[in-house]
Parts: sequence; structure tokens; C-alpha cells
Amino acid sequence: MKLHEYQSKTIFSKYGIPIPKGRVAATPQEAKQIADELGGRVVVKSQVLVGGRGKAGGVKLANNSIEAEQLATQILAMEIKGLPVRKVLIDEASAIDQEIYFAITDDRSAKRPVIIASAAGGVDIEEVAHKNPEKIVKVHIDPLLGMREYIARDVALAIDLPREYWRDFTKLAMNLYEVYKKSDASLAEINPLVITKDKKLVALDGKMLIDDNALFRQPEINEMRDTDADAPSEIEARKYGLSFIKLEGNIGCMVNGAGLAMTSMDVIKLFGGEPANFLDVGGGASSEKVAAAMRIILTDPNVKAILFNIFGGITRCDEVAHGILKAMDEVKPKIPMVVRLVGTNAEEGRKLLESANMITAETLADAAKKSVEAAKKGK
Amino acid sequence: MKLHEYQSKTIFSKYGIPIPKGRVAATPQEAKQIADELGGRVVVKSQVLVGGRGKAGGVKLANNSIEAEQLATQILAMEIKGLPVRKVLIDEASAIDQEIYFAITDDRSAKRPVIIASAAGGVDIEEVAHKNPEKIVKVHIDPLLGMREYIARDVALAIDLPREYWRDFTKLAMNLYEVYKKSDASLAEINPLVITKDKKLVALDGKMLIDDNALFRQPEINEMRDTDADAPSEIEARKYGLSFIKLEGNIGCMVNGAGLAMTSMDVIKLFGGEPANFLDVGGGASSEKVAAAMRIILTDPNVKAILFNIFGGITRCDEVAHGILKAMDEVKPKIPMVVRLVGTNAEEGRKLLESANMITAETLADAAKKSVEAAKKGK
Amino acid sequence: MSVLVDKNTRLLVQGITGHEGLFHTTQMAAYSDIVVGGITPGKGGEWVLDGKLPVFDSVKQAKESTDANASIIFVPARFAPDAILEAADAGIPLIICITEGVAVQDMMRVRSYLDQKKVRLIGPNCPGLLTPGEAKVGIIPGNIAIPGNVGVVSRSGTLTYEVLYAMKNLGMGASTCVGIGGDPVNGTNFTDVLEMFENDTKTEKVIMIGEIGGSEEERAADYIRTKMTKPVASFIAGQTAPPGKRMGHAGAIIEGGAGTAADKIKALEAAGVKVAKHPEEIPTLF
Amino acid sequence: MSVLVDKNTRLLVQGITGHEGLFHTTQMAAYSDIVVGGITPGKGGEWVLDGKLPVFDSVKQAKESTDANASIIFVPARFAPDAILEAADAGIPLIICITEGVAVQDMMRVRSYLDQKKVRLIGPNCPGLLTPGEAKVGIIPGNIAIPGNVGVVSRSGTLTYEVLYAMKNLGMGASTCVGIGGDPVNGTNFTDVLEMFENDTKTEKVIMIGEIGGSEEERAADYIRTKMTKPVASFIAGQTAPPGKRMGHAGAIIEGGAGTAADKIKALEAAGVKVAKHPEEIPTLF
Repeated sequence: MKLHEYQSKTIFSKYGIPIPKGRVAATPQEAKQIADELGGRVVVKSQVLVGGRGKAGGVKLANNSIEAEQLATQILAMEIKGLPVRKVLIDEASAIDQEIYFAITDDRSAKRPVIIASAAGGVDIEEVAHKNPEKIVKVHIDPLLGMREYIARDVALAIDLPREYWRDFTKLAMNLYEVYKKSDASLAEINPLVITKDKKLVALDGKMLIDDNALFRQPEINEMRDTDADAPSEIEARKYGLSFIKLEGNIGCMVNGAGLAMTSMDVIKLFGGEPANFLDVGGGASSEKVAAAMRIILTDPNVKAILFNIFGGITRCDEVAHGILKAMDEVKPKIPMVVRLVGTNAEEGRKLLESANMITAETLADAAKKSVEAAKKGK
Repeated sequence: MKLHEYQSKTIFSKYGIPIPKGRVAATPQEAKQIADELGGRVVVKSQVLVGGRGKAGGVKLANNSIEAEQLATQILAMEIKGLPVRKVLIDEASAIDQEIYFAITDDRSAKRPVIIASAAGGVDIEEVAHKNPEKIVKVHIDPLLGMREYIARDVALAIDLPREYWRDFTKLAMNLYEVYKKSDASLAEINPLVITKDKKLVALDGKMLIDDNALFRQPEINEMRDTDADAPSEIEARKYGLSFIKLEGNIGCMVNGAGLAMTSMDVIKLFGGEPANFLDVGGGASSEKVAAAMRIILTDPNVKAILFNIFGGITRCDEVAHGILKAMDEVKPKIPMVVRLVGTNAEEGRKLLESANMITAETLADAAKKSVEAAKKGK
Repeated sequence: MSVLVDKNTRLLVQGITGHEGLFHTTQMAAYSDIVVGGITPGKGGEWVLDGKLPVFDSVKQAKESTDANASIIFVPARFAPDAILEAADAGIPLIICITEGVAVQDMMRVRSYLDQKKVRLIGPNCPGLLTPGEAKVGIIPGNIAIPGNVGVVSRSGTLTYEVLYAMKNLGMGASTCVGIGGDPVNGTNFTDVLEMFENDTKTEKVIMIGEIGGSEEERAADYIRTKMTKPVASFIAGQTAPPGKRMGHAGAIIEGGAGTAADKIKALEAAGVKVAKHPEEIPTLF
Repeated sequence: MSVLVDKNTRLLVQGITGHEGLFHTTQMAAYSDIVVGGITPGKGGEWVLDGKLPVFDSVKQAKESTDANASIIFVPARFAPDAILEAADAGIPLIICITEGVAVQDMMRVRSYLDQKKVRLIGPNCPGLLTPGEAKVGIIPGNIAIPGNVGVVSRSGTLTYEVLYAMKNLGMGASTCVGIGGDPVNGTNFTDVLEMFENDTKTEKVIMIGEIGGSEEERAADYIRTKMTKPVASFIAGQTAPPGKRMGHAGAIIEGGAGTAADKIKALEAAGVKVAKHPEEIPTLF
């Protein structure tokens, strides 16, 4: 789950990390009022859950509150990478001496948290990482021991941070690790962490990703979810615990298991088709879940055929068949459906589906071929 | 550092461990008032920093607030193992079904925390430990991983705790570990942990020892220190960071290092003398510390001679000599003093003490012999 | 010989009285006689499978009673980390965690703790192990594989079944199939299992089933190139997945171009591995 | 050969610019040429001992610059646990912590972490090591011991000096003297060091100096009885200490009758160890 900049910074602040004075606004009038409170000179920052806001013109400096209002009007009317801007963050403008990159994230290979830091922070950090990887410092943290002050000092040394900032930086690093740990973040990023002209360390921007699997113990963060960036079908899917991603093709897919779902897409493509979605019904899918999955697939008018590829293990084919029948009863789809059931209770499942008018397949290749053909006919 | 029962239980309660309703009283009138508030039937418990209060008559049941007042009067006039009772805890009386022993402490051999539990809790736990060690359950905790629910369940199983209490017990065990960890306790003990007749788990008594070396980060607990149990000389010694224990003999000892201090006492005894104290001036003792140590030794009228045994390492003999001279100047002692300086800056130290009228010794045995002789003459 | 599990495995089931636990215990016990008991705290003393399998309150107690040498976990995700730790503390040398949806930071802590002990963890979020004809430890349907000399290792669940099933249809059998699970932080990786297969006398060929994300396949390629003598065939799922989209719980995120199917296939082919275009093609590549 | 430190030791000093750190660095450097630098965060780039020794900001940096293989810690008690961890994380294989007064729970966590790594910690609350004529790593006065074939191991500080001094007065030299420290939770215990001495060709006899409290002497007696071929002499401090009284920072608490001097002496004598009545008697016992 992604958090907005203003949400991330609120959490940072709660853990003692200095952030600029500022507040979020949903209207130009609010933006003006906040700018007035902050003394006029502010940064107006679009709050959208994609990167590259700055380059898209979604972050602007206002010299006074009138300008802030104008810029807010302009930015609140924008769409950035297809996402509407619903809120802007109005932050006091800072006079900046240096921009640092500082983040804590999961290192999946090392199986532990890692600090990533660079003296060359700011919007071009990805380019730095690509072209000058030696300018990126990585230091691992033992998850049982946690962050230690000497680790922060080693990072400060490695990014040539002037000695006068070591004490503040160490404290900030300890606090950011607390943010990462206590929020079950998979990323807690400050970019840029700035040294201001009046010699302070301030988290000018903030980004957090939260581990979806840990949201059960993060009720406050769960409340912050902004579904603006998600397609309605994806929101619906999440409600049922389905992994669903809408794509551009015309063959709907319902598969159990992420690997097999990706593979089914691969094989559809291999035989000249285009998948309309990625959909993993998960392990041990109930008939309710399967029915919901089918409804979601069918809301996409592009879908000309559906491929059901279920290899029963923890999932039982008879449960899936029940779900399919239930959904068909409700939605009464007109498009051809190719079904392949193998594994746990496949026999029972196939028997249940005998009454329904479906195309059956033995192998995955066969199923993919048949669904590609069906979709072509359906056009 | 030892905490009183009422202090320990206040901490327990802060961490969610159920304790009986109650409050501490310094006068019989207060005791009566608290008993009235609690409905009359209460336990009056002397608050002294020694074990065996119950057997000494320091814990009594009152059937009403008048009785509570009478018992408080009686108990507040007691001395238990030489310690005056200054406060009583007035606790609501509980109807008890079972008494359990439950504690978390340092296992020095295993270098990790250990849970100690027994179904046979109560005042005779030490006898149980001695006669029926199989009734005592010990389970270690990894200090980096901390307490886990399954560990608590394993303990519950091992002490045959009825299953209906597992959930509460698990929670309580997790909380007691937090008490132990967050308070830097070397012991967090509940004895007895009772199952009441209305089927609740309650910490009827509580005892905590705090690691003196961690008090720097435990300001609240440090505030709770009760010096009533300490001899004034020991309090004075602590002020200067000296390890001092008053004993019954007549030869005052000032030594650097606990091992050497104990050894000096051993050798005094070996040659027929009796040490008046244990005193370790510690590593790198300053002249101020040494002077304070000498003043403390001389406040004991039993002391007929003093043995200074300093083997310089981190401690420098010249610093020690300065301290001795300083203290002699202030106190002008009349008793014989045997001094032995070896190691770091011993030469300089000896030179400084030449002017003072002291008996010198080369070996420890020699020094001990001379101090035993000097004390005999001093009588 | 085979890898990790065989007919001498003495298996405990953590969460044995739960819906999934009981269903798969029934399946495992029907496959062969390796299940010796299970654990559900609070239900110790009960019996399941018509009185054939005892239920215990704790793994320690179960281990003492049954002398088990492996434990499989079917508990809900929020309890799975402690279930793994409990089994490790009880001295179980092989732990298989089927549960999916375990929080990443929990697993990082668990992994750091297990690294101190002589414990092998498979999973979480994995289908478990299958040594055809001897031991079914997990949820891989028993009837889709036959005994043989091909070692199978996979990050995926159902995709593995596809491959086993395709193998069986060609008369090709497996020595052991190891599902290592798709989570970013797990107990056993490709290289660990490849090494076991390389050293296993019953295994003559190896099939490795990977997917996009992470860099375990690249490391495995490195191991195959430098250390392996046995032939390896492979398939990488997600060849057509759009970049930057998250493909479900498998943690298959494409980050900055690394971990793409193309990268992985290139690394594997450079190590002499034949990579299939679709899973049913793999068994034909040897 | 000798044990743990010799003329090839390359030593760092953590807390080198502090009062104690600088004093003892001077002493150690005067004894032999083993100190290669020191660490005080925030003072990197400075020099001490008239420009002879560089100061670094971190152990990692110091190790990279000096190729040190040991580090000694003189920082205040509240910083000592992190100083140990920092040295361990920087890859220093031998860490000596002189600092006294370290919190017990901190040391338990440190110890649990170090147990995962190939790191030898001596102390805390110890006088360090002395290989006479080669290396003085700690605060044991260099001039009180001469080179020889007796290995000395002790829980105490100044009491150890007594013994070394008595040995020297009798013309008896030490191979290495190891002060393991008096804290309840430390890095290295008697048995560890006895084993090193047993395997050290330069050591022919061993002196072990114990004290009341704990049960390390009893375990050492067990090791001596079952594994040691070299003669051992001993002294136990606190033979006349009143029970139940806490004798200073040494953690010498007598609990329930266990760990008394009488118990320890009995165990040692049963293992064939000669136990002295006072420390100056020990060297005469061989």
C-alpha cells in the first residue's frame, strides 16, 4: 500500500523527524489560507500516488498566498500519469544547501532491512543509481538487533556528511528505522533530506510503502488508504482478497496461483492472444471468491472470452466450479468460456460444470489455444 | 536496587498485569481510610526490603477497617530483620484457589533471561526448589527475540495450569517480560500469582530487583530508591561510587578491585584478624574517592587499624596516596595504618606517603599480618 | 535416497484441527504413513482422522511424544512466524510453512533467528514437498506425479503442478519436488535445493521453475554454471507481464529493469540451461 | 606461540582520546609496537601520541585503514555495548572490553548477537590481556610479569596482578595472562581459556583465579578433570565473605548456597587442582 507524501511526513513527524511546516489542502481557498498562515512563501505539491510529480509540473513554488491559490487551482485541475490531483500539500519554502537521499527498505536478497543513502539526493536519484552506483551507499541492518548509532555514523561518513550534522543525522536515522519497523513499511524514504541554509536537517519529501500483509496490525495506516489510483475493479477485487490487475487485451483470465496466472498470460500471448487481466484467485478459493472474480472480469467490455485455468491443490476444483455456476447464474454471460480443471477434486468439478455450456481443455497449451480462437470468433 | 512490593505492583499494573485493589499507607489512620474504601476486608502488608515478612508477622488479614487500623498500628511499630516498617500496603483481600510462582530473571550461566515457574507457589517456594526441584520449571528466552506466546504456553503446560487460564496467563507472561525488559530488572517476580475463587489470575505479591548499572536510563525507578535498609555509611559510599559493606571486625580495609578486596579480607582472616568492612574503591579511583572511602571507614568506632592494599593498574598509586593524605589532613586519625602500594605509579605514591607516619608492607601476606598485629595493639 | 523427505519422515501438522490443516492432513496421511500428530494450542488430548492422530498443545510436547523430525504449518498468516519459531525452538530440523500472506518484517526476524540454528525452513507461501511414492508433505496433489529421477524445484505453487503433471503424462518421474515458495523472504532458495539435487544419488536431471522479480534465478544460474554436473531445464513465468505492475502475492515486482524474465532466461541459457517457452514443454527439453 | 595476543597483534583503541583511553594507549604503545590507531566518533583525522597514532571516526574506517585484528574498548559503560557491536560488525575478530558497569540486559543482547559471529569478546569489566614481552592489551601493568610457560586466567583484575607479581618475584613467567572479567554476562569464560592453554605449545602449567558467585569455576573443574593434561593451580577469592552480602560489582552474589568458595574449592580439588590459601602461595604449588 502506498502512502501520500503528506501522510508519510505526518508519520515521520510523529517519530521526531523534522519536516517543513505545512498542511494539506483540497481547495485553492484552503491552500491560500495555509499559505497565509505560513507567511506566504510556500511550495504547492500535488498529492498523487505516482512518481515524477515534479517533472510533470505538479510541484511549484509560490512567492505569496495569492500565487499559492493560483498554483493550487492549476495543480488541482491536473492529471498526472492518468491520476487526478485531489489534494495539494502546502509546505513552507526552505532555503536549501544540499539534497541528500536517505531511505530504509527491505533487501529481499539479503533477507534484511537496508539503508540506502546518497549525497546526491533529489529528483535525479534514479539516474545517479544507474550512472554512478558508487555514489549510492548501502548498509544492512540486523532485524533482531535493529538500528544502531554507529551504523548511522558509518552512513554519514560514507556520504561525506559534514561533521556538525552527525548528531542530528544519527537521531534521524534511528527515528526513520522506528518508522520503518513500527509501520511495517517496505520503504521509508526521504528524498530529498535537505541541509537548509540555516543549518538544519529537514525531510523535505517523504514516501512510504506499507506491507499489505501487515495491515492487520496497522489500523491507523489502513485508514489512510487512498483508492483514487486504483481501477474500481481492482478495489472490488481487493475486497474479496483477489489479486487482480486490469490489462489491455480481450481474454479474461481466472487462475489460481500468481505463477500459474502469469504463465497462463504468457501462453495466451505465445499463441497470439492478449490477456485482459491478471487474476489470481489465491489458495483455497471459496465459491464466493470465484463468483466475485468472474463478475469483475465480466465488467470489462473488452473481454471476448474467458480462460479458467485451475490446478487444484489447496484450492479444490469443485469449490471453483460452484463459484463459476453461481456467477453464471447471476451474470448470465454471453461470451465463450474455456475451462480447464486439474488436481484436487477435479473430477467432481468437471461433473458440476457438465450442465454449463463451456469449452473444456486438457492441457494449458490447449486451453490457451482454444481461448485465443474463441476470442477471435467473439469479435 | 530493590523495589518494595507496592512499587513493583504499581509497575506491574502499568504494564497490564492485574493486581489487587489497594494503596500504601504510612499511618494507621490512612490504613483505616483505605480499608473503608476497599470495603473493609483487607490484607495489611508491611513494606520492608527483606524476605520472610509473612513468617515474621508482617502480613495480616483484617476483617474490617477497625481491625485494619489496629493491625497497621501494630505492624508499623515492628522491626523485621532489623529494618523498621515505615509503610504498609492495604490490599483488598482475595479468595484464593491456587498459588503459582512466576518470575523472570537473569540466568548468568546461560547468559540470557529465564522464566521460573511452579504450580507450588507461595511462601514455601524456596523449600520446594530445594526438596522438589522437579516442580520448578525453567525456560530460557532469547534476549533478541524476546518473549513469545508459545513459550508462555509451554510454561502453562509444564505447571499444569488449567486450560481456561491459558489466554490470561499468556498475556500476563508477555507483560511481565515487558516489565523485566523495559525496567532493566534483574528479577521480576510474582509470588504468589493466584487463581482467585472467581476465576481470575491476580499478582498478589510482587518483587523487583533493578540492575544498578542500568539506572542511568531508568530515572523513574531511580526515584523510588528507599535507603531505609542501608547503613548510613553505605549510602555515603554509594554517593562516591564506592562498593562498601559494613562487617563486624576491627580492621578497616581499603582495596582496589572486588576480587582483591575479598582476598585481602580472606588473608586478614587467615592470619587471625577480622575485617571491619568490604571496600572496593573501584578502577581509576580519584583522590576524592579515596578520601571519602577513608572517612567512611573511620566513622566505624570498632576500627582499630586500617589496611590499604592498592595494586595499581587503571588505578594510579599516586592518586590514591593524594587521597590518603587529603583525608588524613581532614580527619587526623589516631589508629595505625598499614599501606601497600604496587603497580602503576607505585613509586610516586610511596614517595608521597613518606612524610605520613604509616606502616609499609611489601607482600599482601606481610600487609595482612602487620595489620592484624596493629589492630591487636590498638585494643 | 531423495531430498529432504522420504518414507522415514515423521511429520507434525501445526494447525491440524483447522479447515485447511485437517483437509491436507487427510490427504497426506492417505498418501503414505508419515504423519505422526498435530498441534492446536488448547486442543491437546483430542484426536483427529478417526482417532488415528493425536493433537497436542505445543510442538515441544508433540516432539517429545512422537519423536517427529519435520513439521508443516497451516496456521493463519499472523500466527505463522511464531509457529515457525516454536517448531525451531522445539528442535524440529525441517519446517515447511504453507501459509501465505506472512508479513515481510516478521519473516526477516524469523530468518535471522533461524540462521543461528540448524534448522531448514521451506516456505512460507509454498506448496511443500513431494517425494513421489514415499512422502507428500504439503499440498501438491499426490496423484499428479510418479517416482523418477528428475529433481524439481520451484518458486510457484500451481505452476509446479502443471510441470509435474506434464512430466507424468510423458512417463517422466520426480525424485523430489521442492516448492520453495514465492515470498521475498523465505527459508530456502533455489541454490540450496540445486545443491541438494547435485548431491542426491537418485536425482539425475533437474527442472527449475522460476518467475520474474528478485535475483534468485540469476544466482542459481551462477551455481549451475560453476558447480553443477547434472543437466538442468527451466521455465520462467511472467515473460509477458507488463513492467511496473505488481503480479500478486508472489512479490513479483520488476524494479528498475532487474529481475525481468529476459534477464533470467539469458543468465540461465548462459549457464547451459535449456529454457522452455511454456511449462508443458519443459520435460521434453532433456 | 601464545594465546590470543602476541607481537603480531594489530590493535585499535575505541575511546582513544578519552582520559583512560589515552593513558593506557600510551602504556600499551610503550610496552610494544602493537597499537595501530584508535576511534573517537567526531575526532577522525586527529592524531595522538605526538602524531604517531591516527584517530578515526568509526571502527569500519579504522579497520580499512590499518588492517587491525583486535580492538580494545575504553568508552563509558552506556556506550560500551554499541562499541562491542560496532567492532564485531566491522569484522574485528578479537574484542577486549575494559569498561566496567555495563548493564546486564545490554550484555545479554550483545552476547546473543556475537554468538552468531566468529568474534571473540574478552570482558567487559576486565583488565585485558598480557603476553609478557610481546603484547600488553589492557591495563595489566607491564612490569609485573615476565615471559614464561604459565598460562594465567582470572575473573578478577587487581587480584591477577598480585599473582603475576608473586610469580615474577619467584622468577616464574607467564605465557599469556587473560583477565576474563568479573561480570555475570561476559564474552569468554574459564573453560574457553583453559582450552586455549591446553592447546598452546608455549603453555605448560596453568593458574586459574576464581571468586565466589556463579558456577564457572565448577564448570572449569569439570573441563580440567575430563580434558586437561597440563597441571592447574588455583585460588578462590571470597572464602570469608559473609553469605548474602553483595561484594561489589563483581556480581558475587551467593544464591541459595551455590557458588560458595567452599563448593568451588571442593570441585577443583576433586579435579586434581591444587588450591592456594592466599594468592602469593599459588606459584609455589606446582
